Amino acid sequence: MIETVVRKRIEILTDTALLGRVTDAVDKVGITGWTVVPVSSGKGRDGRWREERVMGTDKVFVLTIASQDKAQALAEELAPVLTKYGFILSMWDVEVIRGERF
Amino acid sequence: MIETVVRKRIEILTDTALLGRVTDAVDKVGITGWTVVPVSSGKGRDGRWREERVMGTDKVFVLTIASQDKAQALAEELAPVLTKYGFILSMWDVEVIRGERF
Amino acid sequence: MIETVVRKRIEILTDTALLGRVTDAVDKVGITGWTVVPVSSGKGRDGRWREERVMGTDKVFVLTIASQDKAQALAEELAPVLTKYGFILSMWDVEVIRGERF
Amino acid sequence: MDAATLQTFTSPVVLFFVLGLLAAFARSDLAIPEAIAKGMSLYLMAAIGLKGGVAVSKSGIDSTVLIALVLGIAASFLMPFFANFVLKVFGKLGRINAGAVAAHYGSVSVVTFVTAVEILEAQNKPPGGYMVAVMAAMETPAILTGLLLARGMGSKDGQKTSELLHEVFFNASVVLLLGAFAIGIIAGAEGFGEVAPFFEAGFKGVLCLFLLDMGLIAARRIMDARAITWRLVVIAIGLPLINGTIGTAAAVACGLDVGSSAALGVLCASASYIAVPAAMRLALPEADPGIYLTMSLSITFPFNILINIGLMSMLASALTGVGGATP
Amino acid sequence: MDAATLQTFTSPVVLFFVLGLLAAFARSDLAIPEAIAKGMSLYLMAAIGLKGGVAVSKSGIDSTVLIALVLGIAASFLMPFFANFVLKVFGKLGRINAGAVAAHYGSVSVVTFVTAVEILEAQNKPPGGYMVAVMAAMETPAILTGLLLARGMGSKDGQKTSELLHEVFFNASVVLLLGAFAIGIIAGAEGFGEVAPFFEAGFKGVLCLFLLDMGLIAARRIMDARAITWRLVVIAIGLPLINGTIGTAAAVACGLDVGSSAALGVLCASASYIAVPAAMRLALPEADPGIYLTMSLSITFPFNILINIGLMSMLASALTGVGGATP
Amino acid sequence: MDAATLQTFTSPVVLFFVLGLLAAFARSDLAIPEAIAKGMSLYLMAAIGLKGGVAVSKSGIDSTVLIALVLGIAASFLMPFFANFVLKVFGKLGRINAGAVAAHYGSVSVVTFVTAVEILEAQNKPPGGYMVAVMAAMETPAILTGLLLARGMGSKDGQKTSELLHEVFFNASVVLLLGAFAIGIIAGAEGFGEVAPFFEAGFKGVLCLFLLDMGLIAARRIMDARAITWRLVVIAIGLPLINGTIGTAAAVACGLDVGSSAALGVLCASASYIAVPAAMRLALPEADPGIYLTMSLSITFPFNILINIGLMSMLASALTGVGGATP
Ligand SMILES: Nc1ncnc2c1ncn2[C@@H]1O[C@H](COP(=O)(O)O)[C@@H](O)[C@H]1O
Ligand SMILES: Nc1ncnc2c1ncn2[C@@H]1O[C@H](COP(=O)(O)O)[C@@H](O)[C@H]1O
Ligand SMILES: Nc1ncnc2c1ncn2[C@@H]1O[C@H](COP(=O)(O)O)[C@@H](O)[C@H]1O
Ligand code: NA
Ligand code: NA
Ligand code: NA
Repeated sequence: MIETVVRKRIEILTDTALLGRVTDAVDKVGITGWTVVPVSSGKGRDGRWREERVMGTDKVFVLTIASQDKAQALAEELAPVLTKYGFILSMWDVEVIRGERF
Repeated sequence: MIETVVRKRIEILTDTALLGRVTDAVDKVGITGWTVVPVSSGKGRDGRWREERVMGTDKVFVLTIASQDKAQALAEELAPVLTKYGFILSMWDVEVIRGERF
Repeated sequence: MIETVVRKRIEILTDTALLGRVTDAVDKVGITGWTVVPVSSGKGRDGRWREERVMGTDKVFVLTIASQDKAQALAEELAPVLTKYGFILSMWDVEVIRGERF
Repeated sequence: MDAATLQTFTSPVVLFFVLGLLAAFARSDLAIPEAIAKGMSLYLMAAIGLKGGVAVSKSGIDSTVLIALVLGIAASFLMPFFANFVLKVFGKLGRINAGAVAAHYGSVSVVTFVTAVEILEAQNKPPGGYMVAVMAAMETPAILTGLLLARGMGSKDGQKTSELLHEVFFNASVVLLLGAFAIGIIAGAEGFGEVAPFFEAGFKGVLCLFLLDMGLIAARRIMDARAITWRLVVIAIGLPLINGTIGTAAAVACGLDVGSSAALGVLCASASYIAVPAAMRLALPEADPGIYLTMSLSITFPFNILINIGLMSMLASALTGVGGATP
Repeated sequence: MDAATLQTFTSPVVLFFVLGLLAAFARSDLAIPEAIAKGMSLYLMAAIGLKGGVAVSKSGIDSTVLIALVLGIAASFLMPFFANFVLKVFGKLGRINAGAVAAHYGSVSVVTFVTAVEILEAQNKPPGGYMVAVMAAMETPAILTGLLLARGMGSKDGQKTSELLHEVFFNASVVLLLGAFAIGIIAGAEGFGEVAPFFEAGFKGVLCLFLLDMGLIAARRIMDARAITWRLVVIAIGLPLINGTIGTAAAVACGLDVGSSAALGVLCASASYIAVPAAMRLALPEADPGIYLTMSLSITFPFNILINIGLMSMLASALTGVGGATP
Repeated sequence: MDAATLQTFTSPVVLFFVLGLLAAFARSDLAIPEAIAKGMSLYLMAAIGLKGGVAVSKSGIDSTVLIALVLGIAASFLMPFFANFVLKVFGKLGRINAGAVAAHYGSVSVVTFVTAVEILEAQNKPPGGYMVAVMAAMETPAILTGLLLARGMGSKDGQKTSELLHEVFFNASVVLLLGAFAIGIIAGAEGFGEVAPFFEAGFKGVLCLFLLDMGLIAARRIMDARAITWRLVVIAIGLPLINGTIGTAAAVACGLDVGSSAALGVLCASASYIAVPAAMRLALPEADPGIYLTMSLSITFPFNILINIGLMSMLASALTGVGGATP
């Protein structure tokens, strides 16, 4: 049977324009990689948004898988930006194969 | 250390044309927001679909984070539509920062 | 109250060109369906990639929900390809409605 | 096979459709991004609407226009009854699926119409500009008949029906077609002149790439199809022949010119694969898209593009006694 | 209402914008894919930049060009002060939101400018090619003034400011507009000839579809809007009137020709909804997009397209004594 | 530097590429949506295929065509051997990476070819229409040689090889190029006339925007590159010079006209960055895209567009004694 290990999967919703800040933080805490998934619309306290890509105010998800320690470090690193820009960060445990790479 | 709280992350796969019904339900049970992620193809009991956007029969994911109670209320609210239209709803526990907003 | 059952949600990051191999594996182990979500950029050991769609070297996420057994079977089935092509597979427990279909 | 029919198969528009079919059957990974396909379909609808409106702004609205409109609307309402009967008796479909498929065959396919206009114009039988309005008017009545057939008279939830009616009357293609048609009438030939290089000169080229994509989609769908029986294949070819013949004949009988008669025949023959599937998914989620989309998109659509448009054109010429090919 | 104004409402460009508004208000699901909208906006900027550059390569750069540039930059720097005052006192906005909205009204809207050029050319009052450079130069100064007003003199973090300045000066629209402008100057009329069928002939048609999309977006946003008071609506209509009048008058006073004066007025009247929102989101995340986007995009933009361009054109004619409509 | 070379740097097509490079180096956020880029690349392939086919339908197929085809296929098969040798010995790459990179240099870049055709036509040295077929034929042989070099003779899994062969022969660009080429031959000049406004008039403009995007992508990739040594940079510039010179000389020796000789030289000089990377990712997942994509896309591609096309053109003129610039 394939061996799996437990890691954290972290998901951050950010403005596309601020993607660089999030991925810099991921790199800084030493996580090996990340993946960006497009988002098409949403609603929050500021109301509904959609098709804002033309206006450059749209959002993306940044997904990354990391050890518990690095995940915690990333959360600490991003906390000020999260509050300032109203990003959303959530994380949970996942089983991964080839765990040594994360 | 940053404090995290546990919330439910709910994920609903729906027809794009019926997105409004799902987000109405999210609003109705008092969840603060939601985010829509595009989907490009898939396969289910009706067989494979892809590039149906031209035909207006494509799908999207609606993601939302909420307290356990509201998540349960949303599931109840959506149950009839889920069965009728063959949507998929799944949910699991996540840790979030700034938990007071959800 | 709506009844939910626990299933595995499996998420596989794969090259678009190799999507067929992943979905064939999903079909082969008897999982009823899958959904593909587009990915717009990322970074791994080979460095950053983005806008590779023009070059045909971009990636997608394959998401599928299945019983514990089938999820394990899928992981076994995909293990060799994962290592060879550097795909990422993660999975975790989720609660679903209409659990009998998965 | 006369010269006019042969011409169909040397037209780049039709050849790109064939290329799409062949590429998909050869399992090539050729694909057109969805956003581009969607953009092209909006372009084609805006362009055909505009051109129709400009034509009407020149010719004015007379009794012929009204007759054609009445004819088209009646056909869209009534054709599903016959289709439903055939689908149940010969096609062995249940009530829900028969009603859903019938709605598709009563409604129309914009791209089939657009391709027909190109082919008829190349044969010197241009349809009247008002046919665009006829097409738009034919999109929705069939949906109502189809639902009636599938669900019976007593519809349960009234609230949902009004939602559906709204969806059906304000769906993207109806709004864009009629909106562009109105703009064409208001702007007239002079106003259209400014935008003609975009909407007129580019038209056939865009249609080529769009049909390339339609060929890919149609062929890929039929390769994945599981729910299609030989009986349904027969219906998907027989219905456009019968509906098209009746439509053309009725149009000639009502005094429409040769091009418009052929175009009305093509509209009757064509099956929707945009507006109606979306409406059916909303109103009849129990119906199987594997049946209605495969029939309308993968069988009837290619049959109309490759063969039936030519047949309707010949039929209209024969009935009116006007051949367009030699002016 | 004279013939020239009426002409605005028979131009397909404006009519497609109206169609977008109506379709969205009727809650139609008509929508243009984002990638297509983005592609069209890049096309429009490249085309307008190229055409401006080619025009300047013909006319050369003289003192008028420099005067227009200085005028535009000064307007962009100074207009936010007045706007900020009005927004605080009459609009009852707080410091942050007032500064953010003011930045939008000091900056410019590319599509408003492009539409104005089309309308002015149709009225035989073509603006000078150099106005494209004026537009590009006006995009960013207002952002600096707006931030100053919102945050006060002592900006906290210097590192972030340099990041913002880079973002502002190398943002996509500035780079593309000025880059294409430079290419137009280098390539000249001859080099442009090769690409004219694409960038010139297609221009108005693309603008039609783009304005259709803008109409849809503007109307949908206002239907969702919650933070907009009647006071803000008054400002979103009053500011373009005042700024536009001052801009046109100043341009005439400085000796610009009738078309360029009207164009400068339109630039002053227009409010940014691309470059500035993106910059504000970075620099003033506390400001509410529900206010600044709705005002600039859903009120000022339609007002300028439908009414104010015509007013500025008439004003410029009245002030210069040159009517363009009868050549 | 003669007039013809200078002309390259006043052509909007090349200038937009330079703009893309500069914008990316200045870290501007300018970007073209992927769907649009993909759409433009499909358009360019369909258009170049059609035009080649129409040209061949006029000129017919004679022995020159066959000679050019044989020459191109042979070059694609053989060039990787030399490239592989250089990459191992001078470039210090391992077997896998050397084979993967060699495959790229044996294959061709469609956009480099298209740009070369534009430049050669502007210099009155139009290549023969059949060169499109030569290009399509040159895409795949190099992949086979590259794999042979990387994996040795004994390929392990036969099933995967057939999958790869299918992928390689039915990949999107081969199918679209040859399909459109065939349509061009069937439709001929008359059929092409209908769609010429779209596929011909728009061509250079689309190429401008596409090269803008390529400039952005090429420059961004090299700024992120880590695996590139100075030795690999030398090879990425040296190989196109050597391969291009040999290709041009061989074409002249075989009696091709000046434009076709230069075009064959450019094909030999160019390196694939679409079909081959996709195939390598499938067949040689161990090879590093950071090496092969960066070399072909970020070094060789700009070098060819900016300098090498001009050199090949001059070389072909020198060898044939035919200067095209003064007709
Ligand atoms: N830790 C990670 N979390 C999420 N995605 C990752 C991670 N590492 C790599 N990736 C993604 O997987 C792709 C391949 O990674 P690699 O095999 O390391 O080159 C990258 O381009 C990313 O999109
Ligand atoms: N409860 C939620 N679940 C998922 N996404 C959310 C939620 N609340 C807000 N969002 C997303 O976060 C964005 C910003 O939210 P806000 O900061 O409340 O304006 C919204 O536009 C949504 O896309
Ligand atoms: N087990 C599954 N995991 C993930 N997605 C699924 C699964 N089954 C079905 N789907 C998605 O749900 C859609 C509808 O499924 P169905 O109702 O079975 O036709 C499919 O087209 C897939 O996109
Ligand atoms: Na019909
Ligand atoms: Na302004
Ligand atoms: Na080569």
